[in-house]
Amino acid sequence: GRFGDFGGKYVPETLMGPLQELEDALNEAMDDPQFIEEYHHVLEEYGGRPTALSFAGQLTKQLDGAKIYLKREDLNHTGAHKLNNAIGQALLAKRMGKEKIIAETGAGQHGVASATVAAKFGLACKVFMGEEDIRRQELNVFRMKLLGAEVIPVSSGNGTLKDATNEAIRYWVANCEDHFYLIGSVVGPHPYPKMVRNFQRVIGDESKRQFLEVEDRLPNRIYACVGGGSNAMGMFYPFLEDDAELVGVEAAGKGIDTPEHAATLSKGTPGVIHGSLTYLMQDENGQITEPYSISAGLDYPGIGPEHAQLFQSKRVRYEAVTDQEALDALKLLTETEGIIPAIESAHALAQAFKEAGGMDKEDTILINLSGRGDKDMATLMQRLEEEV
Amino acid sequence: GRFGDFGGKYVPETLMGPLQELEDALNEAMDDPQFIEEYHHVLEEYGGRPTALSFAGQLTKQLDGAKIYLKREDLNHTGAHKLNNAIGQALLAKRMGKEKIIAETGAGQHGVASATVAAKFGLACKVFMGEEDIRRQELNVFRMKLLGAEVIPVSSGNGTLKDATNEAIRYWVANCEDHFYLIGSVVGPHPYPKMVRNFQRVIGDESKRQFLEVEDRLPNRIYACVGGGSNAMGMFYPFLEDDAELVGVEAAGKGIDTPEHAATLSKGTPGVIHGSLTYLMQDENGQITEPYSISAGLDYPGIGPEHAQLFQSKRVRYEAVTDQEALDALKLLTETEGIIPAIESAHALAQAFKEAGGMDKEDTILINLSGRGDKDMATLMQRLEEEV
Amino acid sequence: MITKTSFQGKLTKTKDLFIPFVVAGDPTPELTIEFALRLQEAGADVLELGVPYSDPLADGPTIQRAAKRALDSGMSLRKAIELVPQLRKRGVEIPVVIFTYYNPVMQLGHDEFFAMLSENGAEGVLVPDLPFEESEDFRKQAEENDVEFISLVAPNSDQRIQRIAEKAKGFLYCVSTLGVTGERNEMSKEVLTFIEKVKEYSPVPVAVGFGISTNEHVKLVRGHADGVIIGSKIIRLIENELDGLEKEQTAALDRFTKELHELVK
Amino acid sequence: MITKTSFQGKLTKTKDLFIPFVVAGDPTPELTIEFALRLQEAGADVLELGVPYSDPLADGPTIQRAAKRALDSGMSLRKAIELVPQLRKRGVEIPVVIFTYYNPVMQLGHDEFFAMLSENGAEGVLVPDLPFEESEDFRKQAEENDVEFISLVAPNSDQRIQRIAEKAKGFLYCVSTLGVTGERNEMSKEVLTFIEKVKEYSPVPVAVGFGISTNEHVKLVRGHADGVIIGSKIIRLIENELDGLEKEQTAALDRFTKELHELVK
Repeated sequence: GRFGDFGGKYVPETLMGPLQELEDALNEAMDDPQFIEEYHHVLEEYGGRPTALSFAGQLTKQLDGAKIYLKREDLNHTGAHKLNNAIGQALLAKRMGKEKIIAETGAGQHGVASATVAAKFGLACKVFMGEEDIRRQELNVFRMKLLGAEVIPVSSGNGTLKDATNEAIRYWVANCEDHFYLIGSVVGPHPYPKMVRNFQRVIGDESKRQFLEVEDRLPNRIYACVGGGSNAMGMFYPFLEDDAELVGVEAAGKGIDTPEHAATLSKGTPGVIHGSLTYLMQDENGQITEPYSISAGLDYPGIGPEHAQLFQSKRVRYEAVTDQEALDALKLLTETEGIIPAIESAHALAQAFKEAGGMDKEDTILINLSGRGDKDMATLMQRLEEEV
Repeated sequence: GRFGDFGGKYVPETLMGPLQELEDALNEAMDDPQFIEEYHHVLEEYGGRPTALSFAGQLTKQLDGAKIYLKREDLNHTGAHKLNNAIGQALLAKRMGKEKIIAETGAGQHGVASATVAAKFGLACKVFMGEEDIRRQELNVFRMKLLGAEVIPVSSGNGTLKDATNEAIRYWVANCEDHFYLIGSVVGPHPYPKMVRNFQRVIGDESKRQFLEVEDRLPNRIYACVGGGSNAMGMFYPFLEDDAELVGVEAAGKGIDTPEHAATLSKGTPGVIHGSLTYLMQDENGQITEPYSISAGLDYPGIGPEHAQLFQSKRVRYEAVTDQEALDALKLLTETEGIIPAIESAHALAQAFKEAGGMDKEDTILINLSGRGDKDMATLMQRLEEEV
Repeated sequence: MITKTSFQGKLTKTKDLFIPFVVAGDPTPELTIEFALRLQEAGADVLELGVPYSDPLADGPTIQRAAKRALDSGMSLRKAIELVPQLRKRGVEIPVVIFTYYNPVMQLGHDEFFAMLSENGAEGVLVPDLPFEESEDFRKQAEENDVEFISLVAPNSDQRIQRIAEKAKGFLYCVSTLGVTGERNEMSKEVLTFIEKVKEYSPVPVAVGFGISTNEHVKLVRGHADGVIIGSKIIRLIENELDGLEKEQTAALDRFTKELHELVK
Repeated sequence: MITKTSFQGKLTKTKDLFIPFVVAGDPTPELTIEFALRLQEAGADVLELGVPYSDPLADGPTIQRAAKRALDSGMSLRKAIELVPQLRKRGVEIPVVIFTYYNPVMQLGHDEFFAMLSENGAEGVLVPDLPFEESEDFRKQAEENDVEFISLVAPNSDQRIQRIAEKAKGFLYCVSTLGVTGERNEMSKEVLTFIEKVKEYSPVPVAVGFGISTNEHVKLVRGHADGVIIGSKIIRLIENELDGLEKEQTAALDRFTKELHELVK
């Protein structure tokens, strides 16, 4: 249950049993060709996979450097890569005979994905969401309710994602016998980080196959944004043994030299959060601090432990991009390619755009467009209304 | 330029030249394998096609009748079938050397699709939109602007889709030399209805292939909603020569016996609207009347002339579904399958759900899910908040 | 080239035609008669009597507003045609062309429409959204009913100009510019070349419309075409007097007449 | 089965243990000392001194609130350990177990942490999110420093119960029920079977915690286990006096003591 020094199961004793049960079931499932087949069948027949690999021709021309390709996770049902994982875990829950799932959510994307698969597979679904986030994400709350999920307001802490996760774990501790906890990223105690990465690696596997088809080689650099880090792990994992340079992009918020950012690797230190030993943002007493990013999906004080390992081993380069840089990249992609990305994904775009011009025209870049920007319209209107 | 008695070019003399130019270019393009290939390439590489064909297992079980399949046009980039046509016409505009496109929009979906392809292909884009609609669809207006389009407010008439279309045509009359008018549905003067149908028939072509793969036969009944009718024509056209029963579903609004509906075929009469002879909603003096539907996409007083012909020839059965029936169907699909459909598409669902239970369990139904419901969230919150 | 009189013999002039356009019922049927009289007085040779329509595709904002006022006053295709005998009774003797979009005609039915034209003594019809290719039956029926079907040609009608012009009746409506109806500041020089080309083929007088809004335009066009059609500008003169018409009708009508004379002098 | 005394010889009793839990610094460090004294007076055998944490995964709302109050008063892991000599100075003689989540310990560093425990005379440590499998090094280091590392077993620990129990030090913390800390109305009967099973393997006293909130619970558990751990209920008694503590400290502390005696009598 470790990625080098990181990972593990730092959980109350009561969860050790359920985690073992989950691990056993997972191992069994992943060894069962029928399970794997069903997972891929649902991804394709229901989720819309494979997602496209789009060449960004206008953008490439404008930046006048490396050829830019986009992996279009925004085209997934419900609008982001989150569904891949939710489908995998929901199928596993069913296989384990658990008829009830719980999930945590910040901006609501994983909550919507969870509520979606719960509806699809006939499972009851409770989504824990901070009170502050409920206020900010009224529309996603409604969406989850429409899908038949129960949204549980969390008032502890600051009422955001970290607190919702704490509360979901607490609820799970008490109800682990018949509940499956569907974690939304490559975080949490073992086997979650590995499981979620395995349910997300379809992004990288597909990308590799598609890229080889189009370019007959692998990309020189691959970019993905990192909050908890599931879209990045899903993209990077199949390329770890290859030559491609991998770049994870964190949220620098108002700047990594200000207190308002979510750049866990760039500015955090190792510690334990949500059951896993990894990098996190904390004060000198080991109290977890509240992160900030314009992007609700990157606004997490921890990061998946496998990223911590890849950071330590330097296999992946991690950069941080500010709110403003992400917004500028979002606008540029929208205007040149007609794709409004999620603000999360715009962080990966921003870093790639910074570097593309300096690369050779024969070089290629692959950016994981983890989700669509529809969910961010209210934020964008507030920030960009005067500019457009 | 006719579909039986319907269609034609009922336009000011000034448009006859541009329409001929368009027709010539279109014929030439459709005969050019390279154009067809590029069109399909963009649909796949950029738009995300093929869209999935999903078996609705939970729903089938619940309705206890025919097996229900959904064609997932909601998985297209920008969230609806509209993109298929916008891509086709934008490629044609480029081929014709027109660097500027104009489009009309009601709720904003076609406007967004047009602004999207304009960005993608580096075209300038003006979208005509009624002032009332601009007020109601603030988010889509912002989206279009973000994509770099200019949104032109139309104050004539009631400031809705009909008026926006009039105004777009007027603008085109004056600027036809360098502007391409990108109509959003199978309406307007020849060759638009045929052109748009041909750019949408990919829906039916794909569905046929996919259905045969899964079921090794054709569906017994196929349902699609009808406003202007492009998603329905795109779905139906490749099945016209087959045995499948085709059902077009109009918006009955508050009831076809009230004045507030948009059931053009059920309650309208033949006449001329937007350059085409077809069915429309009008008063005894031949003045066009304002339609009503909860669905902004079905809220159109005319209908594609090919539908008028299919109605007259009885090859397609047309039904009408009320706001309430559509909302109920939307909720049912959401709860059983985890898919929130556009309210437009929910009309097709509602009619299918009415009929599915009475069909044999060996029978199959195919419903065209023309778009996703994200755009309708504000409406749904207003109408359903208390129920969920 | 011009070989015969037209409009049931009522139009004998083939040069210097002044063809004004008003919307029937704008702002009231009664006032339409008053305006028609003033127009005739100012030298109008043919009156285009517009039927207001909910969706006037070929018209700019001025005529759209007029149509709205007329619709609000209860005007319809039927009532517009029935206005013709009233015009006659009040002394309007020039030929009247019913200008209507196609949909109201279709709802009335072609037979009924032409029967009404004959019965009420309208001499012409102009349907802006019924182009040459869509109008064969309609033109035939017009001819059978001795009603002049007015055809239009536009600068981009190209090779169709000859075909349309050769079959023209009454007068040939030459659209001066791409676009909808409405006043314009400049008249393009190219329009003159276009007029010459149209005149080559037309057996009837060639009148130019769209955008003619100053006395300079009028004079420029007169030098080349057989007539001018003025719509939006006249409606604007009416619009300017809307308030006045309610208070002091005669004074308002006189002001209208004065402006009109300035325009077409 | 119980073979030896523990907590550096300070815990000699192996039956009827009363192990209360308070959060250091709730609501102030000074009052924590007062409460500790009252608890010792009421018969406490070991004191669990909780270190407040921002993200207390194993705790319910009551202890979360206490942690928040303590954090607001400036409490930290370091300060909580440094509170121990002050407790001693004021007369608290019973063994003190530092109850802390793992992250603050990790930030302090294991070496520094154990050095501080020794230096300040804390006899035990309990880390609720450091389960058996993750704690091998930590347990070894505790042993080397003569600090009791308190292990937990839960009803769903299953085949791990034996493994954990056999290595237990100080006392074995038996989680009575699935869930986080907090008061509960009912104690399940199954918990008694579970306790019996745990006792089979444990070389140290078996104390039961989680949800013990009435005198009935206490009596029920006492009949089967070697001790009771009471946390949320005691914090609730403190919470009830928060206002009183500001006005009339002694009276408030006396009310607390009275309620406490009712609970553990």
